[in-house]
Amino acid sequence: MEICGCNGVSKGTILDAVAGGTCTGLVQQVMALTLGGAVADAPAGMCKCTDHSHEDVRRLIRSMGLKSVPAVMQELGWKSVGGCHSCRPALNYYLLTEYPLEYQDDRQSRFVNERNHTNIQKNGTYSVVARMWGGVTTPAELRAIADAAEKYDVPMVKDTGGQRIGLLGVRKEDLPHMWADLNAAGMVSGAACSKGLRTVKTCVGKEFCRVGMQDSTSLGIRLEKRMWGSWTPHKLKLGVSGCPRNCAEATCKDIGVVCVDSGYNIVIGGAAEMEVRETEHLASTPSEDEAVAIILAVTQLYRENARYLDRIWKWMGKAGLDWIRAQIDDPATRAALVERFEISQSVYRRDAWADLSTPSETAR
Amino acid sequence: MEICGCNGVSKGTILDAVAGGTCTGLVQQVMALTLGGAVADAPAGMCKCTDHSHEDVRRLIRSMGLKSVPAVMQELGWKSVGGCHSCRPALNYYLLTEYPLEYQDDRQSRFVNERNHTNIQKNGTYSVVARMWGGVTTPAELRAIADAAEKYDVPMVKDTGGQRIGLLGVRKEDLPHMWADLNAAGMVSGAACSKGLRTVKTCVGKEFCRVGMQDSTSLGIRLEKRMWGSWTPHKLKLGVSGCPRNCAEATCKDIGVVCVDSGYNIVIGGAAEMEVRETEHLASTPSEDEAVAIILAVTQLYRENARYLDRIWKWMGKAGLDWIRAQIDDPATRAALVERFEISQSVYRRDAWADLSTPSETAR
Amino acid sequence: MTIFVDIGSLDDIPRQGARLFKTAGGCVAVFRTMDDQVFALEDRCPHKGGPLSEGIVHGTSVTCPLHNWVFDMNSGAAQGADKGRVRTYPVRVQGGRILLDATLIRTRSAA
Amino acid sequence: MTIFVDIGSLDDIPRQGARLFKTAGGCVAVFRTMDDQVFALEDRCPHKGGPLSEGIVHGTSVTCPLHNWVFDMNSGAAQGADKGRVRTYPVRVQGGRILLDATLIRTRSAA
Repeated sequence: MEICGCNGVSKGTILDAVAGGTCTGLVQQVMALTLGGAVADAPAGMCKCTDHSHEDVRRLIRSMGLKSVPAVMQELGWKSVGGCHSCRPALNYYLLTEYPLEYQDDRQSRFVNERNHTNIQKNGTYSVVARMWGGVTTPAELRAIADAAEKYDVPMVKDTGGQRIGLLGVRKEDLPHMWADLNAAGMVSGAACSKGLRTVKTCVGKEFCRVGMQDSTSLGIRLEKRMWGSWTPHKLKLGVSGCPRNCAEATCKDIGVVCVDSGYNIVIGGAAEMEVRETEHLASTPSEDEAVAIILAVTQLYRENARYLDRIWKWMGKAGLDWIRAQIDDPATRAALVERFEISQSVYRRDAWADLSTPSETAR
Repeated sequence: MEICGCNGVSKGTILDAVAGGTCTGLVQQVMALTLGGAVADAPAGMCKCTDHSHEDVRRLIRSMGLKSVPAVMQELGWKSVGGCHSCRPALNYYLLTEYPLEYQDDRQSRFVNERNHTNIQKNGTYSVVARMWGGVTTPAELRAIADAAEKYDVPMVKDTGGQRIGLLGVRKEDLPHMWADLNAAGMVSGAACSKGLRTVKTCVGKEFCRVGMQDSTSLGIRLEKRMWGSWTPHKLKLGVSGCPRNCAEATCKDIGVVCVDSGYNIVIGGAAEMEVRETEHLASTPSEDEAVAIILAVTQLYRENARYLDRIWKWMGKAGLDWIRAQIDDPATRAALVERFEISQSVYRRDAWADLSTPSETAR
Repeated sequence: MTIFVDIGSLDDIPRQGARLFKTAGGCVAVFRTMDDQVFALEDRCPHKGGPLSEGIVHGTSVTCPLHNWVFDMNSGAAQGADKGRVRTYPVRVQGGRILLDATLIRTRSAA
Repeated sequence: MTIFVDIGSLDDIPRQGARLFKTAGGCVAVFRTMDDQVFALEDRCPHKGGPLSEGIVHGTSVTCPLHNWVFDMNSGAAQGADKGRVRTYPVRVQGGRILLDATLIRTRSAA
């Protein structure tokens, strides 16, 4: 079991260091020895409610078998009653990742976008973005979206940067009815703005493109169908480009695939937000199946090890690309990561909207 | 008149250098003095048909008043009959930029995507992407796209990375009918894959977003309506983000706007293709009108000065951001650039598809 | 003298959750803490109008979902560096029922 | 002996352009050069099947629109480093009319 993978420090080192009791300071010292200058970024208490760092809390959740937010606060001596808006979502995330089958997701510990499976807007209305697997849609889906937009007087219909169609300005009371209508048309939605899998952008790939080298669209669809619904420390954007011309802009996504004649280059750690960061190369494989496995494995590694609200590029800066690559390259570790991802998905790969939606027959 | 702006060398310097006759070598020497190491990238003949560099040809088109492809080849001693697939599109572009009102665009000198106002695919079918200004659409437009997809048996409908909906695998003989149908629904199309203005990506901005600082959507719409149809040396992608969180990914576009509380930051030279490049800051202004003027001016500067097939980042590397900024910052130069852009748009801001389309009544 | 009116059961609100009640005076957000205290606040953050009923409840505070301003639900005062105050209303729990200041309730409907 | 059949007017093809003729033997691309020479080629690049009729005509060569392979229209041979040959058909111009090898034309329709 990886104890503190997020800093690339081995289990043995940590266990030796923390054998005597409270560990934060000792871990910092070990890190100072191990990482040199990186100690400037040493963990502090995760918020004013506790002096424990994110890393300590996560380690203690594992080693002490803590399985609820109140248990964590009780056992680790939280200084506040009920935590705060900073630690509660982090604890909820750490618990659901650690105990996907036992832990009951705590809606009251979620930011509004995850709690309502949508994105709150400035006037308290919401946006709704139906999934189009890999960006591919159909005339029937376009009509269903058009119908929903008119039925609920949506003030703006807009194509999104994630290759989807957004309905903006939806009233909260309309959400369950709209979900039901879109479900009835065969679409799942929600999570378009979550700290979880967003969309998998694709280019048209070799099925249509004169320079495409692999079928990037179908790989993107396959990845999105496998990964949707999963919660991650922060938003997770994927892209699959059919050739190095990179029309899906895969190299500024959290995880990208760039197809080449010989197969698939998998890259991680890109961003195009406050800063622009180009991905770095993680692995290459001639096999689409292996490409999928690598992506699931690195996603699970990120889920299990990154600090809440760290994007992959930030986690990579702490954990080190070499350490990440070593986990993914080891066949047993990779297979175990994929298996744990699938166990979690057995709970979370489901349409939360369908649970909450109101049959449209009863509506309005 | 700017003679050789693409290298930031003043008119006087060039005129002195070339006073004696053929100029390529001399220009290179001047550039060596002016630019130092950049001489390694010194211009060679634009293709096997001529020893003149792109820069020389462009300068001579201006100074000699050459106004057709045959005239250029005749007067500048082209070594081939009728040029080749490399020089012809470049000459056609240089001529239409230099003489927008007099020059007749030469369809036979265009690559297929510009000639057919669409994107050819691997099996000789085409993709059709209707414009949605700034990414904003309506239920009626979604239905028109759905109808066109079904009427012409389009094998794939896909949301694109440019915030549009693409119809893939359209037969050439169906194009004029599809154009007519989309025109009838109020949409212009074409140029989705041209060396010209592509799309203006936007985020939802302050009209909806809880952190938006300006109305990025309406600015994007305004820019797209002003700039569509314009030909540029290579593809031109724009993005407008309502705040520095940058959901429109404006900082990896050719030209981007990042809204802030105090107004608009205009950035240029980004890319997310083979390489990822972050834009650099060009100008800031509190005024949306001025932001539009700056963007039109730098677009025209790029149109007039960049070598054919150079993206803005590549042109910027040669011309120098300081030189570009000096042109844009000078009020008279900026105003003249905007005026020349508008003169060109008086010809080119029109729906080429409408000219070529077949009324659907007569079709099929 | 404040007259209280029964607006619903405490069990209708999840712990650390909120429920919105529409009144003639605007939307009132009624919050329930982990230890079953109840607070009633205007559902409008004084900063940018965010719906506090969608915020995270912690202790006797609530965090606005739009920009993370934190309010003490006892006083309605913004905490930390932020300045502002959200209106609070008299509310009490009695026999598992939530009782709200009757002057707020002319027409009332649970949202 | 080759029998030629009239398939249309030279003026139907722009200079440095092409027009496609569907025949029983497949699509034939007929090209017109700047100096009014005419060539007939199979409309299928031997590299990846690109439609040569959409390529740029220069001199007596045409460049495939998909990946810029260049073919000499006299011989059909790929130029430069590329290896391959596109089929050519006998064609001639007479009195402003384009005449194509009749053996190609069983059913014919201009596209």
